[in-house]
Amino acid sequence: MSKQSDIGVEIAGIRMKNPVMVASGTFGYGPEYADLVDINGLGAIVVKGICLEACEGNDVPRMIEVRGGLINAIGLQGPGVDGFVESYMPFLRQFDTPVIVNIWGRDEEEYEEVAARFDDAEGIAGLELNISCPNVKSGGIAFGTDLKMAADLIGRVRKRTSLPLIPKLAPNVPQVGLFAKAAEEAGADALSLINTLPAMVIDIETRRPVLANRVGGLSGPAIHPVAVKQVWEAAQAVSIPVIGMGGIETAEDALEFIIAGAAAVAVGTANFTDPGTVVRVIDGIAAYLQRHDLASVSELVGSIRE
Amino acid sequence: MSKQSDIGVEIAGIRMKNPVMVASGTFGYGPEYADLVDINGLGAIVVKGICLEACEGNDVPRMIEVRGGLINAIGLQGPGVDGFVESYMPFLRQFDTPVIVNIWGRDEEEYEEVAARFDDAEGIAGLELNISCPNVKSGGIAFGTDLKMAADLIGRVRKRTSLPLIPKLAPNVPQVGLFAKAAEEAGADALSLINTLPAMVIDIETRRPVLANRVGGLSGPAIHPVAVKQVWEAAQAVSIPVIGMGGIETAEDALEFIIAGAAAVAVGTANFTDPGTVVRVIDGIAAYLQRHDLASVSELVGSIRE
Amino acid sequence: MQIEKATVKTHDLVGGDYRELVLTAPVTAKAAVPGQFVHLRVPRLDGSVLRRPFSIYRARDDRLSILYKTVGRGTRAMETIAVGDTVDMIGPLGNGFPLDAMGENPALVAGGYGVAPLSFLAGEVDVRGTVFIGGATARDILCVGDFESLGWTVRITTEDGSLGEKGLVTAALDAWVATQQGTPPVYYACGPDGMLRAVGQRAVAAGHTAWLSLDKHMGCGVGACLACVQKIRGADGSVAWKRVCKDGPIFEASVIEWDA
Amino acid sequence: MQIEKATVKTHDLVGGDYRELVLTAPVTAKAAVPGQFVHLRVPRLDGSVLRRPFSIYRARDDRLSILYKTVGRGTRAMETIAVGDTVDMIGPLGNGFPLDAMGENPALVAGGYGVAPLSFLAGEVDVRGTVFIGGATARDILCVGDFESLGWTVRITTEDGSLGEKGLVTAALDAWVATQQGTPPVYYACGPDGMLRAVGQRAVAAGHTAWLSLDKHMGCGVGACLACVQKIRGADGSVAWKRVCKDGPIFEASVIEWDA
Ligand SMILES: Cc1cc2nc3c(=O)[nH]c(=O)nc-3n(C[C@H](O)[C@H](O)[C@H](O)COP(=O)(O)OP(=O)(O)OC[C@H]3O[C@@H](n4cnc5c(N)ncnc54)[C@H](O)[C@@H]3O)c2cc1C
Ligand SMILES: Cc1cc2nc3c(=O)[nH]c(=O)nc-3n(C[C@H](O)[C@H](O)[C@H](O)COP(=O)(O)OP(=O)(O)OC[C@H]3O[C@@H](n4cnc5c(N)ncnc54)[C@H](O)[C@@H]3O)c2cc1C
Ligand SMILES: Cc1cc2nc3c(=O)[nH]c(=O)nc-3n(C[C@H](O)[C@H](O)[C@H](O)COP(=O)(O)O)c2cc1C
Ligand SMILES: Cc1cc2nc3c(=O)[nH]c(=O)nc-3n(C[C@H](O)[C@H](O)[C@H](O)COP(=O)(O)O)c2cc1C
Ligand code: FES
Ligand code: FES
Repeated sequence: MSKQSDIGVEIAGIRMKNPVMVASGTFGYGPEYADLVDINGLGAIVVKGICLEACEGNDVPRMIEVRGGLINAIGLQGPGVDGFVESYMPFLRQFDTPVIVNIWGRDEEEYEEVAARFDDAEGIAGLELNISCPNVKSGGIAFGTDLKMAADLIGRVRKRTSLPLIPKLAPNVPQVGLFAKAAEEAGADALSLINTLPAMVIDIETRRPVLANRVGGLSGPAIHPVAVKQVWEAAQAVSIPVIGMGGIETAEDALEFIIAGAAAVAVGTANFTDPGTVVRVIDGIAAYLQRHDLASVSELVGSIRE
Repeated sequence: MSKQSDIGVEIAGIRMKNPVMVASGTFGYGPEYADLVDINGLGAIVVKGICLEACEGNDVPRMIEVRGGLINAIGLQGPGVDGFVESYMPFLRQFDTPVIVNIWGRDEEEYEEVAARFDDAEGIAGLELNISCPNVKSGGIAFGTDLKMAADLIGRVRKRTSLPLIPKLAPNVPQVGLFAKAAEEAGADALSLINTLPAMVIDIETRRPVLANRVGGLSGPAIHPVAVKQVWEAAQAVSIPVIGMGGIETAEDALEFIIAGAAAVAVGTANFTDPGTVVRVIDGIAAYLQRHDLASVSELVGSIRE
Repeated sequence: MQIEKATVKTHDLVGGDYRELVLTAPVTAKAAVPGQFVHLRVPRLDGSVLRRPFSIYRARDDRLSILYKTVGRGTRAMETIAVGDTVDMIGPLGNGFPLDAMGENPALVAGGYGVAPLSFLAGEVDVRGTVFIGGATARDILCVGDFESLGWTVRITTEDGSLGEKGLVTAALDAWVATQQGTPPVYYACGPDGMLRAVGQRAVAAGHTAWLSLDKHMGCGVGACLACVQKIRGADGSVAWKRVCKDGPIFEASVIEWDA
Repeated sequence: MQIEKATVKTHDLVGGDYRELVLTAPVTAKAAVPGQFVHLRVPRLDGSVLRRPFSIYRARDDRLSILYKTVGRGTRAMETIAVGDTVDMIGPLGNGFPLDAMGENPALVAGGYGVAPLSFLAGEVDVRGTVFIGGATARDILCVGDFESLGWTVRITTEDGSLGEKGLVTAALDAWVATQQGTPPVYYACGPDGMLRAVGQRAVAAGHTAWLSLDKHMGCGVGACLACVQKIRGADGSVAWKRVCKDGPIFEASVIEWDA
């Protein structure tokens, strides 16, 4: 047995105690889960998507369980930049855990403006640029599925922030490697994927879509093998780090992402199922490294044998 | 209670006793399930993908179960046109059930040639043009995810066959409506979707992909809400009929597709789980029509209320 | 709130299609107040990612129980929970009913499993009042004995007349309100949306206070996912989404902005 | 083949981690021959789309049983199958062992649950011979009594020496073969891939016949999906994929083209 393995990682200059983050939108802004999860134990906390002003989000119903996952169409309800900084940053600054803010805008200008505004905010470790939300009419996924729009947007935001910039790619494209490469060239410091898969449920009695927004995003174990494939492709295409997510419930699920090329991972839906997931995943990764005599996570990243 | 509803449908000129087909690759060429399923009871039978000559397919392992579904990378093993016609058509001609042949090629010429060859074969009701298989290096999904290539290919094949032509679209594109529309304009008589979603599983102990082909296609209940969304978008974009599939296990699953716009549906993976699925789905659709006082399936097709 | 692994003590049908699941859950039981709920992970429900919320029916010493009706996949799987099994739950969650604003003339209005939190409430206060229990048939009328043994007056209505008065619970309520001369009633209601709206509208029109326990589909149960929101009017008149799991599930009728 | 809804008669641990599931399944039991298998739908395994294949261990009158070891999700869920439950299975499937080619000196070679079909076989033929049962430890050695009571000679090997000879089953086999002067042995083997290959190689080298029951991950189980294929050499020397579920699971060693 080797000496204790080091499970710390550094992503885009952000130093994390371990490679397991919580995914945007599944952990609120921090306080919500603080009774149940030790925030100091997280690799990083990624907060729910923030745009410029407070945003209402979609009508209800916003969520429905399906086989192997859930579909959500929250629609990026949020307090806006100032609301977030005032209401939540004092709480988040108490912890020794990097805070990554997931940001979005209705158009390029709003994206730029939001990013710029966070440059002055204290205690923010990085920005996750959500160009892949299936639940908003403008912004979101429209940017993430058009190669040129995605690259332009990332380039523009890059100029407006000195924080590490982590575009979150859309999963529903045939060649995600092209998007990964374009993002890297446009100045991304890391990439994050996958966001939810566009999906829909119809109530056969009323013949109406179950979600008020009609379409939502599928998350949870159902999407895990799709996510592993997309992360594998993206990681091969770039030299910046990739953060893998989608359906992680166990350390094994997380390790697949790491072996496929992810330098860190994020737990989303499983926080709802079992708030103890993140701790279980961290412990499981540590145990795996020990068992396989690996000194650090980096020895495992992208170590897939083909 | 109304008089008995009519569950017959006509798709691309193909008259079916009911709107429930079996999906390509999940029912072999007919004889395999004949002891367990009454072939005369099927809406149509779609056989496993056929190319010009006999084809070996991929190495093993070819299939793995995952949460909510399975991933396959069979790689289109098959007997080729002549092999299929000689070995299986005599069997299939015994039944009063339309036979739809799923075809593919390694390049445009092979697609054209395969289609042309079936024009003379007796007893074939239509061709499903597989431009979305994730499991072959050339051919397949490369055509299905490039708008221009897809349209070209469909146009070329159209010229070589007088049989109803049913392109099977790839699911992993952001705007499937564009592909649907392009296929219609290129001469498609109907559309079929979705094929499996590209996916991957890694064995964390060996650090190798579990499937010999590395990547495979995800099918089963996990993909159902993604499929409903894609069928809904495709059906809105075209006036030709759409055949919906992906994760159907119950009549309710099938009815979602029909309400979303599918004129018929196909059961795939669930044939493995329970060969009785097709009959259950047919009976369930009939019961639903009765209960809702609908005289025919067509009254339900695309009747989604938004 | 806590995650507690509770042990099943008993699990029995208590009438109609309703079951009571009694758990040893000392931490949650101790902290619970009427109107709060637990978010339960249904054992052996593979492929299910969401917990299921249930009002706390009883909480005393180290025991906590819920009363549930089988309506879908999750509750169907719950039927197979056996004595001795471990059930993972998060709780207690939500705000609970405000008990100090109860006044002298409380009216509890329950539909279906809505009796559960109201029965808990009835035993936690000193005042006694009237309980209206409505349901489709006699099989949906539960907990009558709970209330009566505590000294509450029970009025039953069923839509088919198989027990109590025939009709909706609101008709019985209207008749009763017409007879109330003294202290204005304060309502505590839990049940289906339609019933809550009807009770709320009456209360608002009459200038009475009504505490309604809302029932929304939930994701996290702790305020993080924003799935369970309801439009609520603030003090300044502005309307904003509030989280039923965290800011509720109990809201005063006059601030609830119902969908059209 | 048929889909049969079988009723569970008994379900008990039979040694080590192995359980025997005894079913009332008259149609399948009647049709079954040794070496065939059933494709079982594991009850209450939500989210699982594939059945699990198990060799038929016993088939007599209306009873059919399988012997299984818990190795993963599906078999773990099978442990909860209770007497009286209904189990949905497709069977009998596959070709079965060729019994008429057995000769006078059969050698059965079993690893782990591989004893199941061989025990079935041992009771269906008139000739008697030798059975080699190998396993990691004594806990993996099953059915010894079955064979002995039928009059077969049993030779046991365990890798840790906790029962029988210490070592691999093939070492015992080699020693035995060296003593065989008369009729050449015909092998019937079922067990892990490595064991099957080793037995097959020996047989081919010696010019003996060996019937090997292959174990491949399966989808449909009936020949439709092409998931379970094995490279097999045809009479003309050409190599082609054959379906283990339909064309097998039993193939003669000399036609099997093993992976490099
Ligand atoms: C605060 C609160 C307290 C509740 N207390 C009780 C109680 O004491 N007893 C009781 O029997 N029921 C109670 N319910 C309703 C209970 O949560 C649902 O009946 C249950 O979730 C249905 O689960 P299912 O899997 O059987 O149904 P399915 O329809 O299969 O569930 C699918 C999804 O919809 C959700 N869902 C379905 N129906 C409801 C509903 N009526 N309310 C909320 N979510 C729903 C499920 O939680 C799940 O996420 C309460 C709900 C809330 C919000
Ligand atoms: C013809 C045949 C006969 C068999 N007879 C027996 C028997 O008599 N007793 C017994 O205990 N086992 C037998 N097996 C193996 C048995 O099918 C597997 O142990 C079982 O499927 C494992 O399922 P799981 O869900 O517990 O494992 P998991 O690993 O969770 O299963 C995941 C997937 O892999 C497949 N799988 C996993 N291991 C195997 C394996 N060794 N062989 C084939 N598929 C596998 C499963 O079927 C499933 O599709 C037989 C296999 C075959 C092909
Ligand atoms: C309820 C919910 C809300 C989400 N909100 C956001 C969001 O605001 N911004 C974002 O980039 N992703 C959002 N996501 C996507 C997740 O961050 C994650 O990418 C996705 O859910 C896949 O991971 P999972 O399968 O582990 O949940 C949300 C997901 C869920 C389930
Ligand atoms: C084992 C297997 C083999 C398949 N082979 C083919 C094929 O040859 N051609 C094709 O167009 N689709 C093929 N498919 C895709 C199915 O026809 C269907 O589109 C897909 O599985 C989604 O439906 P399902 O979720 O009901 O299985 C195959 C699917 C499976 C599971
Ligand atoms: S259920 Fe997640 S915020 Fe209420
Ligand atoms: S398991 Fe489907 S062909 Fe053998």
